Amino acid sequence: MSGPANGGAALELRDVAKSFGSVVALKSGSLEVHPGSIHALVGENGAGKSTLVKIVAGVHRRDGGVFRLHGKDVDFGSTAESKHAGVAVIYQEPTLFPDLSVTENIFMGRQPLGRMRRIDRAAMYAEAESLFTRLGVSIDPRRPALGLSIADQQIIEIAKAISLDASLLIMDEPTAALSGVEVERLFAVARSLRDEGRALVFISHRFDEVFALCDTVTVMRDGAYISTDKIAETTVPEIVSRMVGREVAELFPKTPATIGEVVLEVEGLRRAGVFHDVSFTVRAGEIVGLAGLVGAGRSEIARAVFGVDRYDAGRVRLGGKQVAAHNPRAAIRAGMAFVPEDRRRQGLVTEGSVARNVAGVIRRGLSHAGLLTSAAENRAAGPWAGRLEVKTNALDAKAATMSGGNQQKVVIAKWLATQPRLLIIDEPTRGIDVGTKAEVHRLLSELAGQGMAIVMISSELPEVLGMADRVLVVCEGRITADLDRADATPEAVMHAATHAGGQASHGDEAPDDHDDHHDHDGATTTEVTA
Amino acid sequence: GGNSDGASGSSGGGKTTVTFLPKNLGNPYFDTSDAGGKAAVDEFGGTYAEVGPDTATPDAQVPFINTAAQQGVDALVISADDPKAICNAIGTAQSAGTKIVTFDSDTSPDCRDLFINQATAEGIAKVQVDEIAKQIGDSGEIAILSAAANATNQNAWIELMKKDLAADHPNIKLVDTVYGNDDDQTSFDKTAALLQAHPDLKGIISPTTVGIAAAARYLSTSEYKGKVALTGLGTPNQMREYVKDGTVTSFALWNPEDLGYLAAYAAKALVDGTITGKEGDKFDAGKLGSFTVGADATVLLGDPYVFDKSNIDKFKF
Amino acid sequence: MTDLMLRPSRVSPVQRAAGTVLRSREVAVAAVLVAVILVTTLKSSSFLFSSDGWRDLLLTPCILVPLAIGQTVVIVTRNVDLSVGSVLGLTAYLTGRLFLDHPGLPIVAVFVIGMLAGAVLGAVNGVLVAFGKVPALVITLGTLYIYRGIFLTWAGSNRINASDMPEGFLNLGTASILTIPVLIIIALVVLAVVGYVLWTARGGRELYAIGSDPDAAKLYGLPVTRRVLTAFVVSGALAGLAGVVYTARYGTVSSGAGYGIELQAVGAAVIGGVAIFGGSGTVWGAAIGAFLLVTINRALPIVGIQDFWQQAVVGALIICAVVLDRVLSVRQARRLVEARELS
Amino acid sequence: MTDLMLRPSRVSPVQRAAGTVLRSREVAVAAVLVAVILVTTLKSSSFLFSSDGWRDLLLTPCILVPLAIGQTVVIVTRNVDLSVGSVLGLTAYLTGRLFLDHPGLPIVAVFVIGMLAGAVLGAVNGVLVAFGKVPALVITLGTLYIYRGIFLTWAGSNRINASDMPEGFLNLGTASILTIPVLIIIALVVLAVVGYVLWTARGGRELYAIGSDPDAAKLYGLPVTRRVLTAFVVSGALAGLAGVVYTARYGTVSSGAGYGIELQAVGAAVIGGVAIFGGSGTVWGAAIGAFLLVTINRALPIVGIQDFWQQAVVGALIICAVVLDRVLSVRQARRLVEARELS
Ligand SMILES: Nc1ncnc2c1ncn2[C@@H]1O[C@H](COP(=O)(O)OP(=O)(O)OP(=O)(O)O)[C@@H](O)[C@H]1O
Ligand SMILES: Nc1ncnc2c1ncn2[C@@H]1O[C@H](COP(=O)(O)OP(=O)(O)OP(=O)(O)O)[C@@H](O)[C@H]1O
Ligand SMILES: [Mg+2]
Ligand SMILES: [Mg+2]
Repeated sequence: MSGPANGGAALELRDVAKSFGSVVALKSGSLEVHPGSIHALVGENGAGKSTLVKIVAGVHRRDGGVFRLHGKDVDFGSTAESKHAGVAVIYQEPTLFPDLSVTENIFMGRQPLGRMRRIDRAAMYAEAESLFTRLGVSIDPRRPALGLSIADQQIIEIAKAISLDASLLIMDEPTAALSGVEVERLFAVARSLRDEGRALVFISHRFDEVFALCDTVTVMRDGAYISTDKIAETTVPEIVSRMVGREVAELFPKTPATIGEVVLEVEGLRRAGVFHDVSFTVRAGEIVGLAGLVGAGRSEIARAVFGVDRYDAGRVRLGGKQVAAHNPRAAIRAGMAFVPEDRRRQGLVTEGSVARNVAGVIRRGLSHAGLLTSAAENRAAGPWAGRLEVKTNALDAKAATMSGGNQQKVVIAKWLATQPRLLIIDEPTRGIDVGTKAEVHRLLSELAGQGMAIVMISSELPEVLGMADRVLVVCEGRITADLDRADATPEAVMHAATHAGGQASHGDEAPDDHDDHHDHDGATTTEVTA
Repeated sequence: GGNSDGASGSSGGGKTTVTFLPKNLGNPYFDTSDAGGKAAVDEFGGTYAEVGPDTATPDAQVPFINTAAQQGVDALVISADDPKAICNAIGTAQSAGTKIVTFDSDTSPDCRDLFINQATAEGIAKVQVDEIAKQIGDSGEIAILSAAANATNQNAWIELMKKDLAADHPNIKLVDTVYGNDDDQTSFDKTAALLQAHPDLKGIISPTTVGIAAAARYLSTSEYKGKVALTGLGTPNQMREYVKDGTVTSFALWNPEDLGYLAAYAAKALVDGTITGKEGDKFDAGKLGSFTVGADATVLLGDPYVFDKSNIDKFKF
Repeated sequence: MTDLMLRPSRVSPVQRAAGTVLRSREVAVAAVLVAVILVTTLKSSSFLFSSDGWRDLLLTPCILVPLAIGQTVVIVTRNVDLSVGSVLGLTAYLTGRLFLDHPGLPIVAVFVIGMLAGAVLGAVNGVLVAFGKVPALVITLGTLYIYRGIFLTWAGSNRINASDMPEGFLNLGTASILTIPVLIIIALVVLAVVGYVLWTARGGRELYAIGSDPDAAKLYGLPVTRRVLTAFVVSGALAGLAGVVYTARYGTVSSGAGYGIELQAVGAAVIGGVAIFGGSGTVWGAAIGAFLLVTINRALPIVGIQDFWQQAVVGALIICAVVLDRVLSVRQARRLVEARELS
Repeated sequence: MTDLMLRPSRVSPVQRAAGTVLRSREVAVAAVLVAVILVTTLKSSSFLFSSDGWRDLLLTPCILVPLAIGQTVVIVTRNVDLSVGSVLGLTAYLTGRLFLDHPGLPIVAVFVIGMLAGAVLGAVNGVLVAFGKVPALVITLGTLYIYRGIFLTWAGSNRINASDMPEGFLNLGTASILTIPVLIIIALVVLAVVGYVLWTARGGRELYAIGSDPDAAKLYGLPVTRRVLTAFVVSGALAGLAGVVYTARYGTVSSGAGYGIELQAVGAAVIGGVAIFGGSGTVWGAAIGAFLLVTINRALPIVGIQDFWQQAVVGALIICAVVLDRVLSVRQARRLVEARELS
């Protein structure tokens, strides 16, 4: 029964409103989701999607409006209540307990109980393993959540949600961190859940996904309901224009820039267990895309190049001069900028003001004789924040209160303010709405035009293909292909990202993983290979 | 508890206002001495007050001295937490016209007007050594459980005990001195450690009321009960239990009540001008009779008093 | 891929258990403890083999162990309870007063009352922290002073002396069952119960979850407020128990009772491998840590180390413990990444 | 949009300054302080108007103020320094020994040596915390015991008495310039310097950035390790200064010197509005907080409140302060959000 229309709605929201203080996050949110349907919810950053979700989840209490679950009026005061009522939510930001095993993360609060209400761990692990098999991922159910990449974390979140076997499953940008295979598996699971007659809500900024998965789409703008259509009866441009309220410029306005001399040279970079003999160069005015599957090691490579993480071997040169390893300050001084992938944890001093955040890095430039005034900060921050349409009037507002997308903009603004020679940007448009996405892309190619060298990590193939002059494909910590814009076809990239070198690399990867174990902990190997 | 009623101090017209400032409140020893003081003050119809810090740290008394001075009390009777730390404060108090009498533990003589000496250090040291010698048959290993490692009077006594032992008790060997910081728990554990570290120990001297009580508590529950002798300075209330159950044969102390009583009368004498604190001055101390000021302005209460089964029930402090 | 995933579970439970135990922090600390006892016994056999030696070895930790357990329960939730020292003092004095004012009160009743009183004081902390959402460090620093102040005011200049309490109670201080002192048996029973709950009850696991990431716990729908409150109540109740035990053991209570012991409790937990920022660590470890702390203090004078050094040794112990933790956790993190990489 | 960006700079700096000051925490605490002084003076005019009263009012905080300042510098970076009490004790004793062993050493030199010694002890903390990446709470708890142990061992049963020190030094304890005691002048100079640096120097601002988000600070390329290390060195040096001042003021050092004062220092900082989890708070606030703590302690006996209650009052003060913080910050968050609504 995959026909959405007929039958009572699983979830019904009408004219739901929510304000924080006097910020209206949600004016009149409406949403009607039917059992056996996957319902897309799209809208710009700050449109109020997450807020809507959080109301359904019981994180926030709505100020007004109708909220029905399976026809019954409900009003959740806590996430526990919503969970109890059969609502499962994947939040935009992973919410894991790093010290606990992934299994406990999945079953916390509802562990299977044995005699005397004591937790039956064996059953728990078994169930976790079957969940992972279903999602087709390989994670030791006993390992702590600590140390998982965002992608891995996102997958745990998904396992958590589906294990609830809820009648309503809401996913707030679950694919933001995923790519290729994972997304496909997630979709498979989602469809099977739909076919079991559950209702799903899917929030994403990627239209290809929306159109591939969902049967209905609801558009929101500025906290208000705009429209609901059958996917079959609508088109991307239609939806986009509804979302933005205006026609959006072409998505990837890549303007060919004149390629200059070599800016960044990476030679034989190696970090035991994460990446191996990574070598590449980036030239002025060139945008190099790092493509690959999740967990391939792109972020790690980027972090190592920038000096956030240590590396065991290799050299990084900027403009011919060697850059000290494991020392971000040196990298910044040398003219590098790095927009990290996990903005929530690494991007912002969220307690700090927007201006403080933007001006953070360029203090050196701003401060006269070591002294620094907030006026100076505002002067430096203003233009960039404005350029990116950060939705905030007061530069001394706290960054923490901004929507996901707007936070991303602040981070980018922050680094652009340092006027770097090399910009490393990890997942530049993750969780960013189409309008800003175009703006970011225009910005990037503009910067390239001004002769800035850019390394762009992205899990969105279209983005990579659209933006990059050259595409480096990373697979299991190795660069398995170096494709020019011309011959960078989706097939070529995906092939390199999956098989090519995959087998080979496995073969010669084993040894240095082993001596690596001997290096620091013999006992550990028992866990993995014994 | 110290009912420090500031107002009565400053407003006391003709009456002699005497404020007692013990090392710290909540210490039964000083409660008794101050009770004696109160009795005396009531006798000669003055106004009595007691103030004090809750922990005996060197400087803890300073604010109270200042306060008393500001309230213009006639006399302060102090047991100094520290011989020097409070001297500045005392000086200013004196310049404000307050007479300073120290008792139990003295400041350096130049600070105060008069010191009421509970017993000479020699007397105290001697009585404890004699008691332990009597109980262990004048030969064997003994140890000392003191208060803080650098408590002035404790160290003075210990020195004298060593001299006395060397001179008159060649067969008694002082094997160790440990410090319980006048804390029940520490003293208790230190006693245990002593007995562990020195299997042949015959006796323990603890010249501090907290120490001796804690030591007695441990001994009374250990296999050494009755085998290892314990004496020192203690109060009947704390020791009654252990004297009765035979852990402790005897211990010494002056009568703090008399001490406070004497201090109060001395203070009055100073205030009235009957004495100035110079050697030879005589004054009358109610039921205790008449006393004479000795060298560097000290008045001696008398010889320490030895408590045992026979007399302990006569005392309730 | 799949077999890699399944491989970990192929390791027989026994093997795994063995592996974990061997690598576990508790064992390491226990080993140190044993070593200390051995060395000291070699120096003076009576440390272990005299009846007193054996008894004190087991008896002396009977106050710090409950405190360390309570402290762990709180620390695991990413909080800390500095007020336990004052709670101990207050309940210790309460115990004495009970005997003074209600002679003939059954001893069990006194234990119950003591723990209840402690629980109430703990609840005050809990309410302020859990509802007020204010840092526990500050709140309990505040109540540390407040409770101590109340204690001092209440006690005034009275102190509790052995003669104020019934024989039966004082004898508890040394009574033994099969040479095992009763007081430590009480502590161990508490340990067993709390340890079991933390390990196998949902509520217990949730404490770890809360400490591991409070925001996530909230989003997840865990009853954060209630659990944190409970943690503080437990800590308070155990401090209350420690207070009663204190009175039974030392037979006297003066204004200094329990002063500064809160830091020892934290120290014991840390030595036992409890992460100060919550989420990991066991009460077993904390209890062993407490044992070690206390035993070292008793051992030093016997092996002839001047007792002034005791404090320094305790400090060194704490720092070694935490630095060790750090090294191990760094290692483990790397291992985890590699584990991920391999699959 | 673009003009929106400019709006904040439109508000005249004066206006903004005025606004913040009026709403500022420092002012609130100062008000309380003034109130306390007034009430007490009404009760006994000599509290303020006698030369001694005036002197002691200013003199008594001269030890806690430097400690509170140092503590703030550390707390702002999301750390804490529990070892200051022991550092104080150690340097206080060192001061005495210097005079004993090197008679005729110029007083200034003693101050310098004292601060250097403190700085070294602080550096030990700093290195362990900054490089070892271990929680400061635990590390400094460890060094608290270690330093205290070293102090006890070194001092043994000796104590420093006034007679061991030159008149000139002891007189510092009471010397005044225009009725302002020298010791507090020293403290205030320190306050001014540190406050200025924290407020306007890049390094100072970076301390706040580090405290409010260490990870981000690292990605910014802020010299996290160096800054944290510096913070601890400063805290140590100020504790060293406090040690010298202690000796000068009390003219005697016994093994109890500085015992437990670290908690007072933290309390003072908290009362002064320093957020225990870093990122916000000023040394001005902390200093006023220290003044308040000390003054309340002196005032209570005068207004006739039993000494026992002092601790309770201190505790209540701390809790009120932090609860107040909580309320204010919630309010402010709302205000900030509202500010955005205009866009
Ligand atoms: N806790 C909060 N306090 C104040 N304002 C908030 C809060 N949460 C959300 N908002 C505001 O409400 C609006 C909607 O935010 P929301 O996160 O729902 O947007 P979104 O549609 O999820 O955007 P994105 O696609 O970037 O996630 C934003 O302007 C945001 O700043
Ligand atoms: N914070 C972290 N701690 C430990 N290991 C990590 C962390 N982040 C990533 N890893 C590991 O490093 C490897 C590479 O992860 P990384 O995030 O760089 O992949 P990626 O190619 O950037 O994919 P994506 O960015 O889409 O998640 C993976 O094995 C991942 O498990
Ligand atoms: Mg969102
Ligand atoms: Mg990445």
